[in-house]
Amino acid sequence: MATDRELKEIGHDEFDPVGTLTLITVYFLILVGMWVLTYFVEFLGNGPTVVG
Amino acid sequence: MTSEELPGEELFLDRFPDEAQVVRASLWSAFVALGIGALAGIVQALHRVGYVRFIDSADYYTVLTLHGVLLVISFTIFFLVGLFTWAVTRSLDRPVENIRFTWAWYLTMVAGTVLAGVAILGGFVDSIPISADVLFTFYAPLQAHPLFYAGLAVFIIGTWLAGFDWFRSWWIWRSENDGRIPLQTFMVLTSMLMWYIATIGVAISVVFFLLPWSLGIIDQVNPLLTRTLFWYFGHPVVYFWLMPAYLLWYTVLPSISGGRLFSDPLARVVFVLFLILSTPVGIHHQYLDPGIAEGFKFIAMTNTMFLLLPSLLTAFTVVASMEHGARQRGGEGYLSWLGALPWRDPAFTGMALAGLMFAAGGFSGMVNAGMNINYLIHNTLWVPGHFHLTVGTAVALTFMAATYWLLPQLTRRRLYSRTIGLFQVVMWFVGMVLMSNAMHRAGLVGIPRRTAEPQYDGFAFDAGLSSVAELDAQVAIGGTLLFVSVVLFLGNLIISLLEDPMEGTVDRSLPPALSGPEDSPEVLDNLSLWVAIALLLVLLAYSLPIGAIVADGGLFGPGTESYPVVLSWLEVVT
Amino acid sequence: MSGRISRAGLLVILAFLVPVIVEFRTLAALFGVSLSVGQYLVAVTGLVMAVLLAVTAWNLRAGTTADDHTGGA
Amino acid sequence: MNVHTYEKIWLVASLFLIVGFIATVVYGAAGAGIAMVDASGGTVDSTSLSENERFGEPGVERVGDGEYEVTVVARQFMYQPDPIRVPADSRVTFYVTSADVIHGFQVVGTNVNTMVIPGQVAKITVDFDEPAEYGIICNEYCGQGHHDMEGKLVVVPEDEYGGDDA
Repeated sequence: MATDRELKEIGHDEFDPVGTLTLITVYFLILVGMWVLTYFVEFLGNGPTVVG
Repeated sequence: MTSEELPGEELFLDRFPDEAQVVRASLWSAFVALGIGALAGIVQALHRVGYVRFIDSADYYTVLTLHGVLLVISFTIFFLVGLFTWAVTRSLDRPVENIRFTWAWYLTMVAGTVLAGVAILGGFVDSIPISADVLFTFYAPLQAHPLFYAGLAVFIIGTWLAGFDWFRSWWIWRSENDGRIPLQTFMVLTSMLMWYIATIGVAISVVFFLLPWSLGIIDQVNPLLTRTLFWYFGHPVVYFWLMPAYLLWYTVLPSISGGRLFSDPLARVVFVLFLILSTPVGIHHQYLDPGIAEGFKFIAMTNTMFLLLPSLLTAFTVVASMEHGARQRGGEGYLSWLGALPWRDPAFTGMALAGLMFAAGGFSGMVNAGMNINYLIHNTLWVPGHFHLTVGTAVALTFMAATYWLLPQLTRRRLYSRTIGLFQVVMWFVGMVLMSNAMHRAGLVGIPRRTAEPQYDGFAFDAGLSSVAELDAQVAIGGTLLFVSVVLFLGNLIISLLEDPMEGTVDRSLPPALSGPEDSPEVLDNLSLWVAIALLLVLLAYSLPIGAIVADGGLFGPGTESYPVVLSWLEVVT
Repeated sequence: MSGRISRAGLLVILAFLVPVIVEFRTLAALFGVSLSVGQYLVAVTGLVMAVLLAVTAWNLRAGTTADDHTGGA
Repeated sequence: MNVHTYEKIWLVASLFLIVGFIATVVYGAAGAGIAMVDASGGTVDSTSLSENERFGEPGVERVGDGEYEVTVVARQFMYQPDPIRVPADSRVTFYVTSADVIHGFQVVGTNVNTMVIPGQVAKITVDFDEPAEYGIICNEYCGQGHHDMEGKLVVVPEDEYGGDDA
């Protein structure tokens, strides 16, 4: 079952989650893009709107 | 401290046989609710799009109430109490203090569910004047049979007693041990403190207003007040569903990935933030309510936006823990390490896909939180599109995946088929992508939620770039895949239990965090401090709005009647 | 990455393609391209084939390193 | 506390995101002029709407140059008046309340959407620039006939607008 040959111990100080940083940066960009699209195009681009 | 290993590789079942029985009973209660709730779900999805219709549109709302209550109350919370019992017992490594008390709260919860369930199911039978077609939100003056409210109250009392059980274990553990609260117990305790604060709202609403009113003791209620009290509870309850999933992502998922939790201190910070911020946000469900000043809505929005923080932090910590596993398994590069993750394991793949869907649900939640953009999406299909990603996938799929992992240590049975398990979790993901994508898009063009009919007489919805028919097809196909996925899950589980007990044991120890509790400030474990701050924020967010609602409309409302949703009493259907 | 993409990994990759496939027409329309149903089917079939080819190529390149078998623990 | 540099970066980015969201909403309110429905409509006794000065006769009323007030009563399972007719290029203030349970009032395909709660008056002002026909739906479950509850809002060209009687 186990694949011992591949398993190695990586401690706290030798681990830089660079992959996580990559993924989360992509997520950040998606969030900002989708927010701008939804708020400014879908919402503010739609009308009429409640103004008072 | 975070993850004391069971001595040797003893199964939870062997070390804590009585507790394992309670955990199994709770999980089975959850799965019965899941099965019935899923059945209601497919009936609804196919009726709503007009594909398969064998119920009357008036009965759609009975089905919807059943679907909502069973899945978001019974399924989630029964799973929660089972999981929390497992987590407290194993992380403190001590049995519950009194197993009869433990069974008592479990049975109280069952009794509450049965009472409310009878009231809801009565809605299908015209000759029985019992019904509760009030949906999960039960807004007055729609009125359910008193059994519904009583059942809800009994169920919640059961959860309170369960919380007491876990606190008692911790109090006694503390008198015998030094040091930090073990992480899993910390998560359980903070979640329960949040729950105690949150349920004050629904308890007041049910005990002082809705139950006496449904019994005829008081004539009328203030609909805005009971609605506000509902949402006081109604938002934190979504975090109550989510916290067990978080507990699994923080403490189990890293281990399944072959790694260790990246940071124990940040996990604690996240749970403390949830305890503090989950409740003073409920008014964000009422952005479009008359009778609440814009300033109060703005305060609720600010709190809600900051409540994003713990989830965003979780995204980093959990993904980093998975990455740690992947790298220990030989993964390399910026993204190719993802290939080194154990995708064959349904427990891993299920939780990872659930987390991914939660990231997508996070986005639609951010839109829901944005005060004025609610004019666009409030009460449209966008909203169920959102929460089918959160509670419907982040929570439900994580629970199913975790069940695959928990099964051997609770039942001494191996999962019958890992392949079916893998297909099941992937099928859930695909089904939900289709369904929730269509719901979000339908919401943007104004198609409402909670309605039995796909179209109206006087106008047609304009679906812009695609067509309403295409969106309906996505909902129908997605809903069907989800239902099949639940059937596969339950079937796989039942067959596993029919198999012979396995020999030997499985390693279910949880390795300690990379950055352990010793790195975190002691103050994080000062639960009274966080409760005090949480209560203060609740007072700040709610005392003025509730004061204004009562001042304007009176405690029992400015004049309303009751509208029992009972077939034989109400002759309204046109 | 050294390893091959397992069948389970392929399943997950294909699952990720689903949202792209179902919204392919909408995506195209957003860029001003309107696809007929026939063109749409050809396009998404091509997309799936491309992914399958890419995975095969990757696995050939990576050689015969065994799939990971760990899980559950 | 031992927080990894990348995680600190993410924390800052998250806070940036949160502040950015709040700033966008503030821009929508202050810049684009979107107002939330609030308590300014006051309360009303929903059991005696017929005797109420405003809600006794739901309908459209011209209150100024290009300014109209529309009084709407939502009840199981209809809106009064229906259809609502207003002229284009007008500023219309809706006063919506419920005679029975909680309803919704959503002008489909627009950003006009409010809850209708018995005892409360939802007051919302909307500018209608162009002639159009909209559906109005109840988007809050209100009983077994909920899906039948719809209305119509017709914005007619100014020169075709006959009177105030909708």
